[in-house]
Amino acid sequence: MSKFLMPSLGADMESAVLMEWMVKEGDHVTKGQVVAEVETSKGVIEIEVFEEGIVEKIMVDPETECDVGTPLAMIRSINEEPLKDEKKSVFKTVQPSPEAELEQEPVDEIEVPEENLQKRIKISPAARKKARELGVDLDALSSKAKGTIHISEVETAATLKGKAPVAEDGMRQAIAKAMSRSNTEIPHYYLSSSINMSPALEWLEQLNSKRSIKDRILPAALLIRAVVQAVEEIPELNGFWKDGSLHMSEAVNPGIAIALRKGGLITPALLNAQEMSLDKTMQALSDLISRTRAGKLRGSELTQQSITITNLGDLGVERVYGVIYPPQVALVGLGHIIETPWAENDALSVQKVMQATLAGDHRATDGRTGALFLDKLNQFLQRPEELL
Amino acid sequence: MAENTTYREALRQAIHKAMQKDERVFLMGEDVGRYGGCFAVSMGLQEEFGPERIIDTPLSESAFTGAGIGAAMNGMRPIVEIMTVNFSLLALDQIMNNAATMLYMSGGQFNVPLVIRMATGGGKQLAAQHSHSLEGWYSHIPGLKVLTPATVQDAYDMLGLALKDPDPVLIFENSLLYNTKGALDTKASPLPIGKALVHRTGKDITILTYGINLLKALEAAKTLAEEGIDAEVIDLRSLRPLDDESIMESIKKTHRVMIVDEGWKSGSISAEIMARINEQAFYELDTPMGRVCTAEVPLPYAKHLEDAAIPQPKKIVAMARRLMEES
Amino acid sequence: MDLNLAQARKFYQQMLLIRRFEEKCVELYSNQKIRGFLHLYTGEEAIAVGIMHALNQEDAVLATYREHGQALARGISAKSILAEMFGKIEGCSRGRGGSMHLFDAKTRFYGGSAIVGGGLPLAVGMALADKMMKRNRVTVCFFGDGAVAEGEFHESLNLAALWQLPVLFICENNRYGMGTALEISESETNIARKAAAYKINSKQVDGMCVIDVAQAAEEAVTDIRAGKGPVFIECLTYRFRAHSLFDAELYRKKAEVEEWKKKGPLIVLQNKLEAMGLWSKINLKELEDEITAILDEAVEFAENGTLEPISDLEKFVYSAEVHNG
Amino acid sequence: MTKEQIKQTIIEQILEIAPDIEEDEIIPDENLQRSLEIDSFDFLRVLTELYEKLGVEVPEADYGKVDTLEHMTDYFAQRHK
Repeated sequence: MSKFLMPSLGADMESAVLMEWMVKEGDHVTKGQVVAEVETSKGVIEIEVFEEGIVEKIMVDPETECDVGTPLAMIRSINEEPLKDEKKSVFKTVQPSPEAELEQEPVDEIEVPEENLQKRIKISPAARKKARELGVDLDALSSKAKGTIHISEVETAATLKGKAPVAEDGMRQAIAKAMSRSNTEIPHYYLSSSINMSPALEWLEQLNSKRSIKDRILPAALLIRAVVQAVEEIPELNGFWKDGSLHMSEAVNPGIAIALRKGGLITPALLNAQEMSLDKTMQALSDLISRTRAGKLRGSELTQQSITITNLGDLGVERVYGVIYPPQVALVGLGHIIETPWAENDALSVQKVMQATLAGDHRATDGRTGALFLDKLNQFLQRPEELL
Repeated sequence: MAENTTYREALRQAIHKAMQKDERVFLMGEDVGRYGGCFAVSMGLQEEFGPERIIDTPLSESAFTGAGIGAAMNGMRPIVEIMTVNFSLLALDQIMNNAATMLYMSGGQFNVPLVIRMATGGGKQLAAQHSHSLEGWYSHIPGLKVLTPATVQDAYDMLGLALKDPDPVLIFENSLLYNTKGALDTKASPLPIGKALVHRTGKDITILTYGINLLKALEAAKTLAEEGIDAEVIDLRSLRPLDDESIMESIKKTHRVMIVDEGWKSGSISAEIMARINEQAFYELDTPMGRVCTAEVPLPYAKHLEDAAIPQPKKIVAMARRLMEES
Repeated sequence: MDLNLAQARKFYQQMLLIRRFEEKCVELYSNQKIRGFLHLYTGEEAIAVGIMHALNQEDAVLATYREHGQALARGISAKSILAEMFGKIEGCSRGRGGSMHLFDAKTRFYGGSAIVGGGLPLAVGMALADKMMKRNRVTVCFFGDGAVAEGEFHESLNLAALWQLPVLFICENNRYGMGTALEISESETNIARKAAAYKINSKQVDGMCVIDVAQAAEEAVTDIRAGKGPVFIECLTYRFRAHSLFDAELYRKKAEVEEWKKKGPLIVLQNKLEAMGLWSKINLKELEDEITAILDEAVEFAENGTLEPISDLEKFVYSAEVHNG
Repeated sequence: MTKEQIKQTIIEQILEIAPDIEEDEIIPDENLQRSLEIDSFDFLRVLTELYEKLGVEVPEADYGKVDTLEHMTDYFAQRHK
């Protein structure tokens, strides 16, 4: 038994009206015989059956519109048994096969700069890119510049920054804004502790002496590795204060304070530092610093810091009392390593000592957490081999 | 190394050498034989190679272009000369529906190794029907390659390269170039099809152009240099494929770009190039892109009007100056 | 043209294969298995079979979009033609040409052209190349009465005659260019007489009789191979089905169609063979079964064919080297 | 390689990591890190580049011997083959 369907006669033919049957139930039909006429957009067209047989059942009355593929009649082959009457009614119209959904045409995505666009600044694309590279704040620049901003305006703004009065320069303003908000909103508590760095430094020197200069590890990398290990054990210090509650961060993305050559300080994040070995930390740090100075930072590195480490040791400052960058909840300050008289086990000696300080947000954590962190930091620095 | 060979002479030498080397190469077109070619490119060739290989055709652009395609499909390496791009409109169906599509439609079975040469461009007071510059149209069609030799060396090199190409290559020779003179080294290894060439390096602004407008752009660059504007002038040499890499590389240096194109702006090759720059070098642009094209008019007969319509060195200078002042 | 039993059976078998192939196409199109345009050769079978009979392997063929008959008669397998219409890579054009653009390098079948008259200049060029390279082979160009009105008809015939080229022009005059009868598109409807004006050896034959067509083709090809220049044969014929499937045939009367069906190519050959006492020696049922097997195998081959990977989309726009020598 | 060439190579590296400095700002006998604000990372990058170019490796213990441009030039000149 086979179904005789409304044929598709053209690519753009969806349906047709069955005008007239040329055969009736019980008629014998041969291959290619015209069995009906249908009305299409192009006029009446005869339709034919494709195999020999007996018309078992007419399923559509004349003058009915049918989609392509709709069963119009049942054709029984010659040696098949005719159907009993009650079975005939069971054949209901079949739905045409669903339209094959169009494979989505791949669209090559256009790179859109992330910064907000509420106030349209008239600036050339190249100037916008240069401003991002040199860390020039466009809001400040656009209020001052008349007409369109070009590369030249951005470059002059960047060079002036070195000499411009502090408030003038875009970056200074951005930092000033964050600091003032931080002071008013965040109730800071401060803790400090002295850490004997001699064992760690000697261990490091031994390590470096056996290595080529290309694999040399600097103390800063060791310190940052220790802070990250310690923070992993005290996760409350690694996260954000938002809508009145602490949200701890999965990843440890320490913002590293890096001085720009023409003045100004940025704290780009060393993303996922918790997954880095000591060697990887050193490489990532060196890369981050050179990219920061070349102005090639990624958006995520400027926005996803979960804690900040200020390592101003290079400039000889003993103790660093930092201000937390909102919405973070902690800041670790590492002072300059200096030789200091050290009393231990009733013996007096000279050791290389570093002052480590912690600034904490009292809403998120309390002094005890901070003390626990500093103690953990000290332990890690006494067993540097564990930091590898 | 011949110092001042003419562009026309370079073409003739290239045809002559190709026909001597390969019996499958022959030249077919209106008045290419006894008359010696409408622009005298094939002067003397029929005496040497005979009428069977330098074939004068009736004025049947569609048939003799289609015949060129058929002969190429059947093992020959024909050069069809359509007198000017203006008459090529009668053969556009053969070029687009047969030459450009045969390989693809046949599933890779039949190539069309055919070269079609045509003169192009205005500037000779030949009025509207004889002054078109439509190479940009043809560069829209996948399956074709479109070359625009501006120098004597390219006139010689490009024909050789085109004849070796397994696919149809169209060569547009601006009719004002035939009399120009220049150095020709027939031993030099030719720059491949699809490579642009920097004719003058500069750091302030990139000028992209092709064909006759290369000469106008170089003249403009001299004037600009006197005003302290250092223009980089690039000869595209090929409109399909376009040398995106060289274009973007130059813009990354100068951050300013303009195009000189004798086509009408709407739907022109200059429009296509600007779109590609927008897609590939948007963040290198310090000013909007500029262009100097033919005014959107059928070309007038009167000289002062025609000169006002088509690109001129002083228009190129004005546009470059404007872009410099902008930034 | 001495017609022995084997040749007679071959003619009938080829024409019947074309007839049944076209019927199978209607069925497949109705079930949306093949798409695009479909122009059927039903009624004109004698021309393709008769002309191809006179050609050899070296000759070249250019056809039009109504080309299933020419492709089958020239030797392209039903399998690869059907696979082509199923859009499969096993198709003779990798699924890229479809019904109107069948290509086959082995049989030198240079495609159908969907531009009316578009193939005429190509045929002239193919013949020009053969003449220049002194190759003794014939290029056959099929076209319909519609092409006669195109400028390329005039330009191509003139070139062929002017340069005495080895090309055989076959005009399938089925009296209608899509929906326009010949009488309302040509001042001179005797197309052979039109061609003669170019000093081309032209003749008119009954396109319904495969023997007459084969005879004329043999003579033409012999003359062409003898370097006597182009030949033009106008075959009077009729298409039994609509221009394409989606055509209500408002331009002609049903009675006219029925009239022509009575003198279709299969009937004409059968009558001639009966007169020669050969018909009874042909086992018709055997032919039908043979053809049914070919078509079933072809449908299965097409159904199981594979789709060309999308990553090949840009292939064969350009190419590294020449494929056709 | 002459001493002068070595000095030039060193200066080249310093200007590389401190593009804002002019050559004449480098005072031969001044502590490089302090006068030119070069932190330990940039200083290590200079030494690593010089190892690439001059084939001489400065161990941490010798940092004191390469604190000024003069000292650094002498240090590299003696060890450069």
